[in-house]
Formats: sequence, C-alpha cells, structure tokens
Amino acid sequence: MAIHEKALIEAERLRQHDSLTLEGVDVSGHWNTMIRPRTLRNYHEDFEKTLQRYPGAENVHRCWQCGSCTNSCTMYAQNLQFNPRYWIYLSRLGLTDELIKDKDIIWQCVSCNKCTHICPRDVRPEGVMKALLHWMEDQGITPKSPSTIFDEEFTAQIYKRGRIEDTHVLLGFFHKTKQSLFQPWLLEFSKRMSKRLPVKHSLRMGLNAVLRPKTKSWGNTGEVLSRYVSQQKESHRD
Amino acid sequence: MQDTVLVVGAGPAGLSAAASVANAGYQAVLVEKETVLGGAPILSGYAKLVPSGEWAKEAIGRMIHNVEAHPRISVHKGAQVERFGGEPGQFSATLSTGQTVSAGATILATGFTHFDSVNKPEWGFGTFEDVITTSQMEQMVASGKITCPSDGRVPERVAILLCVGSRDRQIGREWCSKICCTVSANLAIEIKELSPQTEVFIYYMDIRTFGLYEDRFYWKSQEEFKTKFVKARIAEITASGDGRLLLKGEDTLVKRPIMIPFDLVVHAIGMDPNLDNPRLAQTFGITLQHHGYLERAEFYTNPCGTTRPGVYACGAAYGPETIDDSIAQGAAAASRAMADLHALAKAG
Amino acid sequence: MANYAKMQQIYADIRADFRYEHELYGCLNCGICTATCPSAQFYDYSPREIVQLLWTGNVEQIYDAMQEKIWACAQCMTCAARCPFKNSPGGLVAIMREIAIAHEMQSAKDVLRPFGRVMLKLITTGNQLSPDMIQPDHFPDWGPNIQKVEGNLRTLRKAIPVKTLQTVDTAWEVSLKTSVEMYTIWEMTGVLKSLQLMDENLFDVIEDFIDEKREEYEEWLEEQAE
Amino acid sequence: MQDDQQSATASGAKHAGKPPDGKGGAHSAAFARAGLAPDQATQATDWVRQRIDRRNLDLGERMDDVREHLYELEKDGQIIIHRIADEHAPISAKTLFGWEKRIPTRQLWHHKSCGQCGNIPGYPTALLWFMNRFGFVPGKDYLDETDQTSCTAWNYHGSGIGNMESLAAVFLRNMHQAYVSGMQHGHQAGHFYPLIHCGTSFGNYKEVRKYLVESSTLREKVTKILGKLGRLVDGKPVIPEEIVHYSEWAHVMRQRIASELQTIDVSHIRVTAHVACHYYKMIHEDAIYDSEILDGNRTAIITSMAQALGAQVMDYSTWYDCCGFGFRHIISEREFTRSFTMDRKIRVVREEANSDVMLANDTGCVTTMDKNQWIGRAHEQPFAVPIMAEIQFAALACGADPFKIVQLQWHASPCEELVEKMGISWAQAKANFENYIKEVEQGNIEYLYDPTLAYGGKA
Repeated sequence: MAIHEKALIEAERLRQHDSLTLEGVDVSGHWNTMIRPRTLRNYHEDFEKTLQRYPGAENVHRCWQCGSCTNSCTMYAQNLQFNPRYWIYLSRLGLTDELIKDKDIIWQCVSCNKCTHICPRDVRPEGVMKALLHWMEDQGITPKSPSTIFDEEFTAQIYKRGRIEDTHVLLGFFHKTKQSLFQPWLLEFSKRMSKRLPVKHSLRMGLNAVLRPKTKSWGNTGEVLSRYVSQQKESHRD
Repeated sequence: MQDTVLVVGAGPAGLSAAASVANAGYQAVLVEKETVLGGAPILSGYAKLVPSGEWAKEAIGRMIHNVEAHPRISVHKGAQVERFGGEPGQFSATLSTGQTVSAGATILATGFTHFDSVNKPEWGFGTFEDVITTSQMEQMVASGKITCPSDGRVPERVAILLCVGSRDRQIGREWCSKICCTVSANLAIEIKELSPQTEVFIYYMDIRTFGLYEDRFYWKSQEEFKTKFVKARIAEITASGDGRLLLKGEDTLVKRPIMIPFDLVVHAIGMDPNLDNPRLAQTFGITLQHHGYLERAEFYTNPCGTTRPGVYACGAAYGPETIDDSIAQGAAAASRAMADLHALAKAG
Repeated sequence: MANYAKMQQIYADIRADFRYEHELYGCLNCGICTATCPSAQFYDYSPREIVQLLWTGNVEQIYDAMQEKIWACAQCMTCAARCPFKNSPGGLVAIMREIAIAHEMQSAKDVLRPFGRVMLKLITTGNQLSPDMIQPDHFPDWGPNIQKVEGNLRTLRKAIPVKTLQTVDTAWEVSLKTSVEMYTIWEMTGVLKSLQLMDENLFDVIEDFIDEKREEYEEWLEEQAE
Repeated sequence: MQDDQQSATASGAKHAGKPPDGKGGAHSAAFARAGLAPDQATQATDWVRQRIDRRNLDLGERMDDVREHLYELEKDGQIIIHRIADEHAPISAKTLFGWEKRIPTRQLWHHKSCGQCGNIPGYPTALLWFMNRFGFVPGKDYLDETDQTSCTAWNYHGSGIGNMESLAAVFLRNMHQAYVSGMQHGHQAGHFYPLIHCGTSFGNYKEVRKYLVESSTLREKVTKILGKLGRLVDGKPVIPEEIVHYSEWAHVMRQRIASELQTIDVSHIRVTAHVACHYYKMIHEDAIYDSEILDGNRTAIITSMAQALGAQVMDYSTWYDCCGFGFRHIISEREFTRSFTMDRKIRVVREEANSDVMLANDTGCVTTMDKNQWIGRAHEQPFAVPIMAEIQFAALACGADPFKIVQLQWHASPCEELVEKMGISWAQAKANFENYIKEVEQGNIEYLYDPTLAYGGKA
C-alpha cells in the first residue's frame, strides 16, 4: 500500500522501519509508516531583534508584504524560489526552520539593489538578505561564503597597511577558498592586460606585490580600526 | 412646530445633529433610551479615540456638555419613541415616558450594536477567559494594566483577530465594519505602551486602514511598536492544556497550517445593525436595507434621508461608520432637515 | 499530459456540475479552510489552493491538482463548515473526483484500485462494509488485539443479539428485493458506467453478480406468484 | 487542565463583571479626569457582554430554513413530507441557529450503518437495548428491517464513483421504505420514523435533501428512477420532515437514561468527546446546540450524555479536528489516517486530558481512533485510550453486559481498564461471554430484536 500522494510529503517527514515485528505481528515497511505533521507550532519573535543587529537589516520590521521587492528582483526572474518578500516575512516571525530551507538560495542575490530602490517602506531588502547570510554563517548553518572570505581578506589587508594590493587579495582569496591560481579566466585576463599595460605600470604592480607598501603614517590606525569593528560585531551578536 | 427637530439617539452622530440644529437657531429635542448620553464610546467605555488620541470621556464628554448646556436643546434620557405620525413639518412622537413631542423633522441617530462574539463559538469567546473583545481590551487599556483575565499574568503574546463578526457569510455578516483594522492597530500601540514586554500579533486577511489612518495607525504600529501582522484568518481557538490558548490557522504566505500558543486573544468585533432596527423601522415607518441597517432615500441627491420624507438618519444607523464621520453626518443631517423645513415654511 | 483543449474541457465539465455555483461563490484567500483541513497537516495539499485555481481558471494547474492533490482530501467538510464565504472546497473536490473519473484519468484509476473491494461489496450487496472484510491479514497494523475474544467469526456474529446483524458477508442481512432495487439505481444513474471506465475487470465481475442476483429475484417472484 | 469540567471547558461568560450600579460612574457625563479606574473599566463592558440571540439577523437566502421550502414543495404537490406526529413522542431541541428541531423518540425505523453493523455492532445493540429498557416493544414500537441499503456516501466520498443522482435515489428509496413500513404492519403510512445511525448518512442525507429542494432537475430525474422502483407515493417522493441522528435521540433521552436506568457511578471517569464532522459540520445550522451544555458554544451531542451520566468531561486542544478517517484513506492510505489520529487525537486526549475514554458518535471515527492506536508504538507514540460510542458508554453505566450488549470484544483499544474502573469485572464478564458463546453454538441465542417477530411470526 504505497502512499499515492507521496510527492506531497517531504521525505524528511516520513518515518518508517523497513523491518519491524511488534507483539509477533510483522508490520514491516508501509505497515508502520508514520508521517510527521508540517504544522508550524511556534514563532521565535526574538529573531527579528537578533537580525536587526546585523548591518542592513535594521528596517526589517517595517515590511508590509506588498511584494515590490520580489517583483522587481533580478534573481526572481531567474528563479521563482528566490523571494525576498517571503524571507522578510519569515524573519519577522522568526520562522527560522523555513528560512534555513532556502539557505542555498539566499546567497544568489546579485546586490543590484532594485528591491531597496523600489521598497515603499525603506526596508532595504538587499541588506536583509546580506544580514541573513551573515547570521547563517555565524550559526554555522552555512559555511563561510566566498564573498565573506573575500571581504575578510580585503579588510585584513586594510587593517595591516591601510590599502589593498589587488594581486595580493586575489592570492589570499584563492588560497583560502582552496582554488587554483591558474583560473582560465584569470590567465586570459592577465594575458590581455599585459598586452595593453605600459611596462612601467606592470613593473610597479610586480614590485608592490612583493614589497606590500603601507599607507603613509598608517601607524596603529589599523589596529584601532580592527578593534572598533570587532567591538561593533560583538555588540551585534549578543 | 416647524422650528423643532427631534433627534433620536445621543451618540456622537445624535449629539452632533442636536448641536447643529440648536446652533442654527432651531429647537432640538434629543431622546436617548439609555440613562446616560454619549452612545457606544461612553457606554462601552472606549479608551483613546481614533484618530485624535483623546480619551473618549473627554472628547465625547465635550459634546455632551455642549448639548446639555444648550438652551435650545431639551434632553429626554431613558426614553424611547413609541408612536410616531404626521407629515413633514408636523410630526408627533409619543415617548415611553408618556410625553409627546411635536417636531417638523426627525433625525435617527440610532447607531449600531457591537457584534456578540459568542456567535462565532469556535473562536473561543465565552469558552475561554483569555479571549476578549476589542471593547474589553479598550477597558483594560483604560485601567492601565494589560493582564490575562484568567490569572492576572502579564501576557507574553497577544493576538488580535480581525474580521470577527464582519465579512462572514457563515453568520450572515457580509459587510466590512470599516474601523476595526484601525482600532486594532491603535490597540496594538496602546498595549505595547503599557506592556513593552508583550508581543502583539494581528491576524488579517487584508488591512483596511483607509485614508489618513494608514500611517498614523498601521504604519506606526509596525514602525514604532514592532507589531507583527500575520496573513491568516484564524479558524479555531482551543486551550493548549498548559493554560495558554492555541490559534489554529493557515499562514497563507508561508502556505502552511499553524498552531501557535498565545496568552491573550482579542476579537476585533464588528458592527451589527442596531438590534432595535426592526422596531424602529415599524415605529417610524421606514425601510431597512437587506443587512438590517436603515435604507437611504437616495445616495446622491438625498443621502441624509430615509425612505420616509421628513425622517433623516446619520452615522452607524446607515452602516458601519467611524466616530468622526458620524459626527460629520450628524451635522449634515441637521442641515438637510433644517433646509427642508425652511423650504416648507417658505412654500407654506 | 493532456493538451490544452482537453484541460479546458475538464474545467468546463467541473463548472457544468449543478452544484458548482453553490460550492464556490468567491474567495477571500483567508486560509480558514486550509487551517481546519486534516490533510493539509500532512500533505502539501491546500483547499485554499484548490479554490483559488478554480476561481482563477488556471486550467493547467487544475489538471495537475487532479492527478494527486484532490485525492488527499479527507472529505470531512470542515472547510465548508468554516469558510466565511460559504464555499465548500470539499464539495468542489468531490465534483473534481467525479470529473477525473469521467475523463478516465490514469491517476484516478491508480487511486481507486485498492478501493475495489469496497466497491464490489457496496455495489453487489448495498452494504459498504462487512465483518469478513476486517480480517487480521488485511490489517496487520491494527495489531493482534483486533478483537478481544477468540473465536470463529460466524459464531461471534451469532452472539450479537440482533437477528439482522448475524451476518458475515454483509453488515446486516439485506433482502434480495433491496439489492435488486439498488442495481436499478446504479444503472439508471450511470454509476456502473463510471465503474466500467475505472476498472473493466471489476465491472465484469460485478455485472455477472448482478445478473445472477436478478435471476434469483425473478425466480423468487415467480415462486411467490404460484 | 483541571479535573472539574466546569472550569476545564466552556462555562459561560466568566469575564462578566458586576452589573453597573446605575449611579453614573464610568458612564457619567461628568468628565473630571481622563481614563477609568480598573473597576469602572470592568463595569463599562457589561453593556458589550449582554447576550444577544444567536444569529438573530436575517441570514440571507443562503441560510434559510430548508424545512420552509419542503412545506412549499409539498403544497405545490411535488413531494410528500414524512411528518413527525404525536405518536413519535417528539422532544424539541435547539439547533445552532436556534431553530426548534423535534426529535422523535419512539415508533422509529432504524436506518442502520454499515460500518457500525459490520465493525462495531455494540453500537446498534446498545441503542436497541435502551429502547427495550424503556419498554418499547421490538417490532411494534420500533423496526429493524432487512429492506435497507447503505446510504453509499462512504463510497462516494472515498472514490468519487457515484453522483448526486445516485445518492438522492438511495436516500429517497430508503426514506420511502421507512414511510411505508408502518402500512406493512397494519398502521398508517408514516407510523415509523427513520432514525439515522451513521454520521455520514446523516450529513449526506441532509446535503441531498438540500439539493433536492434547490434543483428541480434533480427532483425530476430522481422521481423517474423511484417510479421505476415503485418507490413513490401518489407519484411523489417522500422526504422526512427532519433528518434525525441516533445521537440526537440519545441527547433528548439522556435525562431519562440517567434518572431511570443508570446504576453505575461514573463521576470519577474522565471523558473526552469527539463529535463526527459529518454530524455537526455538514449543514451545521441543523446540529443540536444547547445553552446548558458547553454554554451553547459547541454542539451538545456526546457532552450532554456524558454530563447527564455524571462523568467529568475534559476539554482538549484538538476538539474540532476530524479523526483522520478520510473515506479512502482508511482503506488505501492508512499512513495518513494513523498519523493523523495518533498526533491530533489519541496523543492529545492522553497528554492534555488524561482521558479514561473518548466517546464518539459515528462509525468512521470510532473505527479510525480505535484501530489505529496500536501501531503508534512503532514510532515512540505508545498512547492508548478506549474509544466507543456515547450510547455504548451509557449502556455500560446502566448495567449492560460489556460483551453481550455493548459488544466491546470487537474493539481494539484498551477498554478493559475503563470497564474495571467503572466497577465491572472484565474477567467475569468475559468468562460469562465465553460460556454464552457455547450456548450460541448450540443455537440458544438471546435476542433483543428479531425482525421475523415484527411480521407476526415466531422467534
């Protein structure tokens, strides 16, 4: 006796012992199948406050679910599962289990900011999505996203020297994301760039990559900056 | 006789009509069946009014004071019109007190009746102590403390259910009661002001805070007071067994059934036609529309008139209405009544 | 997959049912129906969705819903009792099931195959359930304690102190005349025809049975006349 | 959850405050200060809390009383109404909309339920046992005939095979038989009044009746079929004035059952109620509500009987939920049925109400909840509670034999503990029954009812 409407039940809600005998009765397989309900049993309304501590999500509570963000969204046109309005709603009620189901989609935001531009209530949906991503990383729900790793490499160099070195950032990023330096696009990019770049420029780039110069009078500015940022982050997460 | 207007009902619309009549130099006779004036805002003890934010006792009280102090208004409290006859320009009404009133025109400001939530038994009013109505919530706000009636604890979560006794064919209420969305948003603000630790959820199908009520109440309740709006109409309320209430619904945005615990549930009760309307229709010889409110004579050329010439109406007698519009309609009905009387006098 | 014209026809047939106008007035999209729906607790099934599809005339998705979703409905009619618009989503599902059968949808055939035993019993005897249908082999999930006294089914039925219930292959003793009247109803209302559309084999078995019973009845009538 | 039913379930507008003192106070026109004192605040709401009659407005044409239309159709010469007469000794009860529904209490034609008779025979036997105990003479004061079919609605709701015409034809055929059955025993037509045992038959018949009233096409088509069957009276179909469920009979007879027949104290028994969806959710305006029972907030059926017997009625959070029967699911998709019944019914009445027994009023519900609890233990849901009809529970409380009359041997749920808790020895009753089985094997059967007697024959 198969469940006819099986497609209507998420696999993780099915419970079944393939082989089971109870009080001498063989009830293996579908004879003991149980389905767990899909009812939402509670809100976690504190989640809204948690999320609002992340930069970008401060205005999430203003949303009235008009749908302008989703309708204007670049990604939604590609993927109907990509629905900023819906995530904002889930965030407000703290339906985190539902949010987590979309953990592999939310990062697809291309930061075009059309949603933020169109929102009649200044919710800044793009910022909410970024905040959600960072919350998920902090919770260990998703691994650190490539964009976060890139950001970290970038800021680390700022703290140290008050400036970045493109080559160095790329090197660090590829190293930390365990990617090969010999990306075809990068090779092609370097090849074409070297054709057009004046020799003096190329030399300076090469030199900077090795010497890694600091911004003038940087001193311990980087240290102060880094301390400030981490304090800010701490205060967001308590 | 032609300089006297009989006003039936001393709520906001009736008080306004009587004051307008008297201020224009005509005589007003105000008949109120209750022993106090003020109508629903006073009798039901509303807290702060929409949209002014003034306490009902002060705002409506001012209207009452003006009427009671006016030399050209005579007030009959605890009285009803029992017999009514005559023509425009010369009506005669017999009151339950035995007195007779002669008037050239009559204005019915007979208002509405609050929906009685026991008519939606599956929503728990009358079954569970912690299910109350917006009127009762107003009282709680007025008393200065938000608590669960069952045991006096401060609620962690309050749910306000919209459209209780409105937009519901199951119980023959097919109209929108117009003001409950705004009143509920206002209550959410007031609850939060008194009890900052309480989370307020409003369950809605759609939000109808029309006109200037939008930002002042709906937006404000979200932006400043973090009220959560959930798109679901609740189907049933039951007790959870641990002293809390369970709301069963479908979150139509998440598209999943929900069963959420709450400490206190508030019914945003709608406006029924006045229970007296069938009797009023008979006494005054006027027609009711199919929902049981008073029928208008004509929407464009005679919006203040009933189906009987010389008998006018205003406010919630015609259908769900706000307090401020009721007051405006009271003035409009008064001016129409006096204009018609004036024309009659000129012709005669 | 049916072509668009076929889907439109299916939608038109649903709307042509005389109950349709009584079951669907409009929709406030409030979700009360789905809230009270037992199936919605377990399946990705929503009476609100069914109503919306019909209301907006989305023929492709209506067709799609008729493959699986309409069979998830438990027909408890709580939705109809609660709907503030007085729609009956459950009633609409009943109409859609009838139409699924009339259009010989494969999904309907698949769904109804395990139901054949009940239909056989009902159509041949006028009873839908009989004691002999509830045997432990058919219901291991009901446990070993399916009845509390050991014994032969026939004897246990005899121990019911109401004569009409002392039966084994029907729920109560149904007179021959009653059964034969039943067959006439099946024929005249097209029930046998829809059965034939769904399950030709079952139909053949039932038809043989009916013929036999009718003959039996004719004989009995002749006996009475003598 | 408290033991006391009064506090556990609906017991009225408990929030009603003191009456207004009439001296102004909160209502006074003297407005010295803003805001109300707490006690004034409570007083002021009395006005709102005043009870108004339920659904006292014009509910529109879609909610009018079907009986009015029946009378019109009869006047119009289209149908014959099977009327409830004095000989049926009707007792009035109020429906959800405050309508009077007359429930006939005797001269009844038992419209049996296939699920009950086939599966839970203690249901009809307990009912007939009560009728006999009230001194009704079997075959004279009530009938149980072989000339009845199932309503076929289970099949229809389960499979979609069937249609409104077939359902209507079956309804009118059975109702015709009920109407003419009296004549076969030398009475007037209409002497015996149909009493519907099954919740689904009850709901379905009411729905069919509604469509018969609304659709002249349906009437025409079905009348043709009934003509062929010889099931018309003066060329017209017969429709009963009221469609009456057995649990409505139990409801109006509950005081007599408790006062005249009850022998066992059940005040220590914790009862939960499950009312069949097809009893009170289909054509719900017609279901019985009583202002004395649950304050009129929920249907009175079952609770009224349990309260009359003096049991404690416990509330639980999934009171309104269905049982999970599903019509086709119970046959071919029991994963749903068992999951629902365990999660939404059995677990809840166990955990929240600690119920000794759950009472129902329909075949499908009793079967579903009774049979599907055992498998719960396969997935850490070892919840169990006895399930039976309120009429079976009432029979136990009135001293009926748990086996011979209440027929609990067909139940899978653990009824043993309940019976013991009521002070009845399960072991003794079982031993008696096993002896009785031996008698049965030798043909010594005791009858509550034998239809052959109704025809003047010998047992």
